[in-house]
Amino acid sequence: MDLDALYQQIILDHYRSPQHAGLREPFDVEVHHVNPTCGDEVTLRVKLSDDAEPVVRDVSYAALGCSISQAAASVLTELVIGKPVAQALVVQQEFLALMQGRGTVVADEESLGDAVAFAGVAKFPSRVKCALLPWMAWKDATSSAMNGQPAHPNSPKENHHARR
Amino acid sequence: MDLDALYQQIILDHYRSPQHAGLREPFDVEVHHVNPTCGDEVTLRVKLSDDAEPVVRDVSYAALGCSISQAAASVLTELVIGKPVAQALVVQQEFLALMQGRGTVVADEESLGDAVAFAGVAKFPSRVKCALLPWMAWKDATSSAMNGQPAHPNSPKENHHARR
Amino acid sequence: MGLLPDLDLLRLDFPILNRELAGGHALVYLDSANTSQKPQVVIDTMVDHLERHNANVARAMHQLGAESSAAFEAARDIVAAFIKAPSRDEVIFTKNASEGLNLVANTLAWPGEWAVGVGDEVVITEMEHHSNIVPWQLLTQRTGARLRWFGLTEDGRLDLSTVDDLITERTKVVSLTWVSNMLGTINPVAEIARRAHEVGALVVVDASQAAPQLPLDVVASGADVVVFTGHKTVGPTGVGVLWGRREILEALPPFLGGGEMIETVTMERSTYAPIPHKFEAGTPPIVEAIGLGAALEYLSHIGMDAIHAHEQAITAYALEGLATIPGIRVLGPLDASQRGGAIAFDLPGVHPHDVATVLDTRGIAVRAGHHCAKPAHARFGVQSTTRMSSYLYTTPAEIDALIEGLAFTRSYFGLDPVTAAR
Amino acid sequence: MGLLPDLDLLRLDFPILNRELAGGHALVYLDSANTSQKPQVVIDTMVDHLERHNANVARAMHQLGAESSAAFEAARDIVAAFIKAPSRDEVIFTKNASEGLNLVANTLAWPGEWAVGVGDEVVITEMEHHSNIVPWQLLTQRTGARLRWFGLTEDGRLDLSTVDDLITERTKVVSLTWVSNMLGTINPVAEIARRAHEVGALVVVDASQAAPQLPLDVVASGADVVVFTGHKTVGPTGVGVLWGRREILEALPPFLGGGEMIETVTMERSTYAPIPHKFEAGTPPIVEAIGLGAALEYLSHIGMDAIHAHEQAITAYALEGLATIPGIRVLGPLDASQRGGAIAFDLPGVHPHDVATVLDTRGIAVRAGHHCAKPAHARFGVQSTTRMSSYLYTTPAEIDALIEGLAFTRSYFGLDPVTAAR
Ligand SMILES: Cc1ncc(COP(=O)(O)O)c(C=O)c1O
Ligand SMILES: Cc1ncc(COP(=O)(O)O)c(C=O)c1O
Repeated sequence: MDLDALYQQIILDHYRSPQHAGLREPFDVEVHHVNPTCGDEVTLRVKLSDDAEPVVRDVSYAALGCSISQAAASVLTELVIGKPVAQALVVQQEFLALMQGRGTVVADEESLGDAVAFAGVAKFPSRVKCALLPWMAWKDATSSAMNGQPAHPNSPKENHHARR
Repeated sequence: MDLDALYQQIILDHYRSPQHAGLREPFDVEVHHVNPTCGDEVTLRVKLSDDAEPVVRDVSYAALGCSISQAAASVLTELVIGKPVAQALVVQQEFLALMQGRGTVVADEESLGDAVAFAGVAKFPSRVKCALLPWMAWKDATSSAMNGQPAHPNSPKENHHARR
Repeated sequence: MGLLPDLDLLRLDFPILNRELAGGHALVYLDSANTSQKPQVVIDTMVDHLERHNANVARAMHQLGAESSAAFEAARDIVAAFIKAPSRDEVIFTKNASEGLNLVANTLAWPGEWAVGVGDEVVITEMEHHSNIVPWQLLTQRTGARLRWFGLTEDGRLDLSTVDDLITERTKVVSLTWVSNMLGTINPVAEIARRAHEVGALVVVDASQAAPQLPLDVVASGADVVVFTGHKTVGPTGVGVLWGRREILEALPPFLGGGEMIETVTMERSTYAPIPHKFEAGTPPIVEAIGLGAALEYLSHIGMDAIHAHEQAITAYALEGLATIPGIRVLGPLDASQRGGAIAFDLPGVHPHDVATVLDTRGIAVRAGHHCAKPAHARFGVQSTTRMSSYLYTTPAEIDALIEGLAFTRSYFGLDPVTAAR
Repeated sequence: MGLLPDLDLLRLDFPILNRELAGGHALVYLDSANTSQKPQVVIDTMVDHLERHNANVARAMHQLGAESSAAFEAARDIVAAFIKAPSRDEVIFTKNASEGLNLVANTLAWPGEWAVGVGDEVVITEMEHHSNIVPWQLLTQRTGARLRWFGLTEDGRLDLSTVDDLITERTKVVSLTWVSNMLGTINPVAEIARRAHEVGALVVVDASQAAPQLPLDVVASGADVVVFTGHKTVGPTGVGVLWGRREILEALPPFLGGGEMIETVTMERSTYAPIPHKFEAGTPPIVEAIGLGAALEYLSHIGMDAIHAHEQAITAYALEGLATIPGIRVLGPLDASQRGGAIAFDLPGVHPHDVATVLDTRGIAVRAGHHCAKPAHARFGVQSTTRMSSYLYTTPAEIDALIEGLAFTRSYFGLDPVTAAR
């Protein structure tokens, strides 16, 4: 088990200087996800455009967690902000496949950008859910926003991907 | 495992011609015991004398069960009817020790009479509780009678020796 | 006649079948409906886990923890495939079938979409195992609901003539066994589920005797909840399975509270993990679930259709043999194709204990008693019965030994004066 | 320093301790408070049972059934002796500690001598495991009772200054842990039990972390109910123990209903078996209880006093070692003689997950997270911690490996610029 494969410099950089951190206005939906195993938490907000094919206008978050989950949140914002939702969801799917591939899935640098650095995480099964925490929160928030649900800042959302 | 050691002729005789069977009046206390494992049941009545040191005046019963439990009920009545309660309780203790001795306890023919035939039962652990069912019912009924509790023919009594 | 091929080889998978009993008798194990024997692969899988991979699951971040969690969750996948569950998340590990049934009955007492209360009715059947009776008695007593029962026909089937009277708008739950552990009857579960769903009732199926013997398809069964127990499917004790439709499991209130079933805990309130973990409080039966996984893979490898055919062949052969015993009365359907492999019978003149003991001295293990089905015994006017029950490792020769043993029992107790043994 | 003699020989009893991990690292298992490793004798006892004696208990009348029942009930005797229970009938096998705690909390919702209702209070502590929190939250929410909490002092002890305010005439139950799984604190159980009994409250003690480490005497503890879990006392998963005073167990309503817990069942009503069977519905964890018996015999053979001394010695050594790590904050008492062997700590600047992963790549298994004690973490202002926990097989060299690993972790994350590794 190669530590440097897990803690790639890109990950440590994002961990130390997280992008788009801090909760911002305006937003459509806010969700709160918890990793029940370790207690790590992320509160995440999304703002979509009003277009027929909406675009991710903004994602902001407050994360309490380990290097992997914090870096994942930071990389996520860089990847999805500005993208059409449909396209961002494809990226999310690719990231999920990469994480669940136990090291056998080849990362597509073109679409995943900095997120390819997480390839090493897939070899540490116990850390996969750390990397997925913000992505699951984002997916959850985005689908609520697409369904036109109101913001619910104070109702903690169940974390449906937990413990997998 | 010797079948004939279990089914001694005396046991089969008592099974085929049970003594003192059938519920009789008068009685002080009636109890109903069940072997939860197999469903065997015995309803048993005792009548004690009014003496300071009471004597077992009568024991009658209705038993639904296997050869061993039915024979045990029959032998029991023969052994305890007419004896002072104190002495009958000693017999009960001896019988219990014989049954729980896994075949190592030597039976005292003098005090146990026909009940020595049950020595072979002790080698069949699964049948020990069959032999004990009427004895436990008798002990329970007798101690209720000694404590001056009224007859309770219709309230099934929990079977405190069950499943041991 | 539908027997499994290479039965002698298959029997070598089960170490205990070589066991020599008192008096040098070989073991003839005809008590598989009570608990099944275990193949070597189940034992070895558990040993390997304990010796090389043991760690707590989910919560542990280290290599052993990852290995243990992976093995435990793989067992869940195996169970899901075995019962054709639409989702692995719908598979909950319990400690046995009884806990599964209680989980449902216990949580229905509390507020929720399916809550049972005054005026509501729960319908069960007279052939249920106590584990599918007492939980509903407790629920209905505690909530003021009414418990109602399907009766039985003379030949041991559900009396469906009363179904319109029993399943009504008041019915909140219908709970029944798939295969009876006493009568052997296979119940028309899908048909009853259809009727129950027409009135919006919850359908709970006790598959404790079905899972070992029949190919299971929980969706096709029509049930909302299906439970079974590990130790009857060549798995270890200490583990059972509850499958439930996702919407149902999500709607039921939590049962046991504690570690693993939470999302977050504060002093003010707690929120609960999604299924399956919501219903798995505390350290689960890890090595047991892994052993159960190996057991179900073993069964699947042989094939549930083949096992079912084997059971039917052995049952038919046993029913024929039993018919040769004078006076014997078999309870339940007499057509092997309509029943499971547990055969309870009454031998007038010899109490079932005495039958079992005589057989036991010949190495033949059967069960005697009420088989945790007292109402069914009462229905047929018997206090207790003797029950033989076969499984995939049972041979016709073992059935022969049983029939000989029963003939001997009759003569031993002097029921057959001509050939009396003593 | 109180270490067990012949530790190297003793370690040979545990096959997994020879396990080689990724990168050729030897296993350094410091996660025993999560689950303990198993000695060969426990594994062998279970295998022998499964290969030679497997049968259901109590209900089976044959030789295998008698052997299985005898082994299962002998395990109950062993447990009774291990915890100094006045009667074997007071020992109930559950599936884990969580079930034991839920058994009490769940049944107290129903009518009975000890029933909890509106106006009543249940007192727990801020250092409880979720398994001793959530059941009481469910009970109090469902019955309208009030849940109250002992707070903690800065050094991780119960804040007893509020005892008069907390334990009052309204208190129906006081439930607390004997030894904290996060802070290591050993609580003054007997003293609190005395106070609780003054107001007539029921005292429940969670001995999950005490049973592995301390000589237990349930009567001396003053508790009415004591629970622990098998897998932390070198036994298998799937089995736990609930001990309760006879009067209490007899007074509690039944919990799970089903086979084995009944006296008789009719369609109208059922009566229940005497304890312990009243609380053991369904097929119990047979092979697991037998494995637990072997485990407790193994511990007794070494001696619980000796094991306790060993734990204290290792804990003292670990606390010394941890103190050399710059910035580290150990939660809970710092005096090894006052605490158990679980040590949770915070290494500022590195998240516990990252600590655990770095250690894991060196073969060192610790736990990172909230250890199912979120309120206690909240109390000390931390989201999660890293926890090392030792047991009878832990060596000082393993502690050295941990301390080196932590120094490396700091440098790996650049907290120690001078010796930074990258
Ligand atoms: C103090 C304490 N209580 C309860 C438990 C729960 O034990 P189990 O998960 O075996 O039910 C644990 C262990 O996880 C514990 O440490
Ligand atoms: C039909 C049926 N239901 C339920 C059970 C209970 O299973 P367990 O004792 O494993 O909980 C059994 C077996 O005893 C059974 O045969």
